[in-house]
Amino acid sequence: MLGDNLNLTRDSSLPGVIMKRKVGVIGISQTKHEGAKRGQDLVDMIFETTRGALDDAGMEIGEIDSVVLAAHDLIDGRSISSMLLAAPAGAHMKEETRVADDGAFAVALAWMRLMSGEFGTSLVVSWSKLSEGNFDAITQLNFDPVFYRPVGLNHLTAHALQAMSYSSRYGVTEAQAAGVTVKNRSNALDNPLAHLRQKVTMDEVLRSPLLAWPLKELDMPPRSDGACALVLASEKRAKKAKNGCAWIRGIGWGNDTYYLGDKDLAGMPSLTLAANKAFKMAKVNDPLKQLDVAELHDVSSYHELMAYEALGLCKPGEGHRLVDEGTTSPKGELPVNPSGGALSSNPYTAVGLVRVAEAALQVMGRAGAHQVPGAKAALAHGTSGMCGQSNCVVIVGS
Amino acid sequence: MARRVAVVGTGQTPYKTRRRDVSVPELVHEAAGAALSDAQLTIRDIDAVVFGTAPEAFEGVNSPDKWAADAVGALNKPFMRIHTGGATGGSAAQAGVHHIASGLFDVVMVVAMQRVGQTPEAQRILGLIWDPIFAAGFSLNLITTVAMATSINMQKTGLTEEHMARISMKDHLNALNNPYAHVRKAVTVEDVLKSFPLVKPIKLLDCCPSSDGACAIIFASETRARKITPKPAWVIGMGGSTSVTTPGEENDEATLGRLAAKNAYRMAGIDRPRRQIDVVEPYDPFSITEIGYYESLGFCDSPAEALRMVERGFGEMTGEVPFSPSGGVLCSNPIGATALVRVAEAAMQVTGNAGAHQVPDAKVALAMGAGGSPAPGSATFMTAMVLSSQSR
Amino acid sequence: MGSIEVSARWEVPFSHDIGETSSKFLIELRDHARIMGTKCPECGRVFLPPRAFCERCFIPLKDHWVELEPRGTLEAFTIVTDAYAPAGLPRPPYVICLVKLGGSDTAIPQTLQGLDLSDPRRVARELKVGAPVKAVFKENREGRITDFHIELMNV
Amino acid sequence: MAQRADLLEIPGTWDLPWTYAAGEVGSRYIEELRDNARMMATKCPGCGRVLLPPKSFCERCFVSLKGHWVELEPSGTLEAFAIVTIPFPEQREPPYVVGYFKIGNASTNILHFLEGVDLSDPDKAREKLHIGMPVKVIFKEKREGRMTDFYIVPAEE
Repeated sequence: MLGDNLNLTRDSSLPGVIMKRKVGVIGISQTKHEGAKRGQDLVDMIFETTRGALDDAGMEIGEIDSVVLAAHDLIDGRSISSMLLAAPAGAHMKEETRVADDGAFAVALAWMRLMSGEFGTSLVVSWSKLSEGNFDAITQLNFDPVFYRPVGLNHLTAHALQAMSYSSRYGVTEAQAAGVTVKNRSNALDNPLAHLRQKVTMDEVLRSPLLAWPLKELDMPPRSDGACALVLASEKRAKKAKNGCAWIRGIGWGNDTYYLGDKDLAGMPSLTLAANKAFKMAKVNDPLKQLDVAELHDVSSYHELMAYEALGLCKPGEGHRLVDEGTTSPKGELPVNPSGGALSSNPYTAVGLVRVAEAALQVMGRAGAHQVPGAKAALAHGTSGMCGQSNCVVIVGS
Repeated sequence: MARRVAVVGTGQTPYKTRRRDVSVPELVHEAAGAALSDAQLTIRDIDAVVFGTAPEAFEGVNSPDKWAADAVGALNKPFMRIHTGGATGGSAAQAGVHHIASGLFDVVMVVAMQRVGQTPEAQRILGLIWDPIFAAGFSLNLITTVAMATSINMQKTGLTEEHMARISMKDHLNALNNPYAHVRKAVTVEDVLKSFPLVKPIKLLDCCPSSDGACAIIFASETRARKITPKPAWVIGMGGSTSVTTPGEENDEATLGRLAAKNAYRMAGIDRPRRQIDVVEPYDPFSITEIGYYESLGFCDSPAEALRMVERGFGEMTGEVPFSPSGGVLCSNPIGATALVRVAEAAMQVTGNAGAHQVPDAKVALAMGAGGSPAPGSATFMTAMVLSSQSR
Repeated sequence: MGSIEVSARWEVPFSHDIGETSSKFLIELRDHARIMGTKCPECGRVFLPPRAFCERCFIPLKDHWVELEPRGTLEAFTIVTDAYAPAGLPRPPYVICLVKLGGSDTAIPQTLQGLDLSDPRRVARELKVGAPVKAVFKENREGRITDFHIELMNV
Repeated sequence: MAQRADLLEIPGTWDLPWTYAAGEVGSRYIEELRDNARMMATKCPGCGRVLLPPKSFCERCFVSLKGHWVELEPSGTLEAFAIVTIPFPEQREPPYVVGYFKIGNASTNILHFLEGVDLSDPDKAREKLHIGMPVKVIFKEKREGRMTDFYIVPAEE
């Protein structure tokens, strides 16, 4: 069981390897996510969030050994982003490193740094201020200049190709996908930090402007300014935490091909790979039953359904049933994105870290109005790259 | 560290101004393939891949790691990208070690690359790194920054342009023995002094070239390393530091890798580096940098002594502790890969595989990485890794 | 809260080195209106866009070229109606598709042209995955992927 | 390098617009420059350092510096300089002097150009400039809310 206080985790995929350490999340802070924090600069936004995580953990900066950041230069409009943004994230005179991936990957690297025994505590910080740049123009540059970029691929069109592949394969309707937006936007009403806090109806989602078939405006996340910071600690320090601890029980990440035309776009195999590693470590064999809450990276409404299937919560093509039948609603068997998800708040690079933060708050019983009662085990997911190329899964337990 | 980790294979591409014959994925594929064949492994033996590349503004493609993932064999494997500016290769190597030391993986490939030749205006890209409010707009660039620091150094310590020229001459001579080096041309002290003046006192031959290139290293856990090769290069120490370097406030504690090296030395049990380290691959994009390292890395006690060491040829191939036997960063600088090349070269030295630029009987080697630059609001990143022929 | 904003514009010119394999593809396209793929001698997969190596077998494919029939099947599509339209791209509405050509194992993204897009939803209903498609080559080809586009066979 | 006919290059241009928020501290600094011709810095209540350019936090004490303002004398010293005589893309037409300046009792240096130096012979100019020489801040008549609302010149010695 996830709630068990296991000191040893044997990873059966690696004979002979015994993980002797435990790592927990002991400090959590997020900004209010907003469309444009025009009055606040990125440096200050990061400092306030990082300071908040330290205060939450009841720690001073001097107690931090390691800092792991997640940031993208082209999202931040700074060509070596961390050169200007590591200091407000608490990195001065620290062993700091940075992933240029989604924030959940920074949790993975920080976890490894603590598990190695070299470090006892680590800050993990990620952010995005999408209001400062042109997201469409930036994500067009993710595609290679020879074959993909000239035909018009960017964040929107690539994910539209994937949503179309998925919906046509399984006959998923626009209304079924729209159910995800309706659920997540309704959940966001209970999250004071969410960017979009207005309820939307099924009709409003279906009537919202078409952007790239089948994706409509309300199938897509907003573009947000926001940051998130966590303090991770090894067992000894974690047990003294001021506001409790969410133990990292399982973690896994995986990568698929870059070439959209090489893979079956109707699925996300690297999410399955990541989840299976995390499940094995956390001893989860029936995620729907053993998990109490999940925070998934909903790149679009369709992608949340695809994530259900990749995680093995249901059979391929049946993701919509979990929404239709209320399984993933706040009072359902496995509430998904009670915080409102990325469809309500989308600080791009930080989305996966926000998912880990929300999962940790749930198992600590600190999620406030969107608390899932009695949550003991929670799954968080972050995605990096286009069309679910890289995925990371973190499972936390009380 | 919870587990011992060793380098079991390295691979490099030749470093050139432009590799017109390959795309980004094809370039990194060359390095990955070379590392696999060096270790006599196949891609199936690799548990996870770490990718390093610095500003993507050089390649002109956002997140080039994702584009290159297939090419480094990261299909259906854990994969992540590290980016700490010029220190990227060093940080990626440390991430690779942490993958294994955590207990989660046994064999991890770290690949790093940069293509500086895709835009004619590499200096313009580097002009995009400064604080957009307080530093952009003042025509700051890395050459100007180093020129300012060097002027101060000359005024304070008695450093001369000849000292720097002597380092440049040494590195250029060493590069003649490294088939991968970008600049392979002997230069004299006179040549350096007479080379094109950029921003006084920095001249063309005091500076590194801009290179296209990639490097790959395979790390393995102790059990696997011993099965893979009779001569693993053990990672016995590593450390890093990020520090704010606002001009005007000297931060000696972290400058030029002092803190990073201190952390690495502590782990490696090194207290007398001059006696315990046989060879150093510093991160020296400018000739001045190596001179500063003599003191900051603990090879002497004062900047004045460092100058005497330059005059004595301390870091030459026949000197007391050879620095940059590969020709160093001064002769090849594929930015995001550069610090990983230092680790690869250090591993080659302690395993006796450095070929024509082998330092005889090298047993312990230090590899440095450096990124960022001093400017308002700015930080610098340093990494240090100690490799040894003996496990600790 | 602050009120000052500072604007900047990054305008950087690039000249992307695309390597031998992609160059050969584009030169064949430009000079002979031929679509060339590479084929892995081990796993037998045919790659379009051509790859210089097989990422599964991890072997070079440089000399393993095959010419592909400029016909194939529609694998996926999206009808782009979003207002974002930077220079060098088609003006919305337009269709991006993924197609497999000449029996390739991998699909390539292209623009799908020749459709009446006045009612995008009708087009979305009528277009079917698996529909036969053909490559249509430009008269004046410049060695770019846009030297051809895709059309439905029955149009 | 010989050009090979079998190798193509694909041209591409990045054109990315940015709008950076200066934030509370950056805005106040620039507004004081623009509206009151005053040079303001933040001072850390923990370590006492005076930061110019002002920061909203102290990276050492890791505390907020919002509201911790001090006004600096508009004069100081030249701390580092380079006389640039070759052109860099998109940068100022040479020759010019760029340098770091310690203004008032600031603990950190500010980056700016040094104006008012005869650069017709750069070597002669270099002899005239030295680290530690006094400089003064001159506020422009017409100020637009930019770092260039002031410039720095050598002070009469």
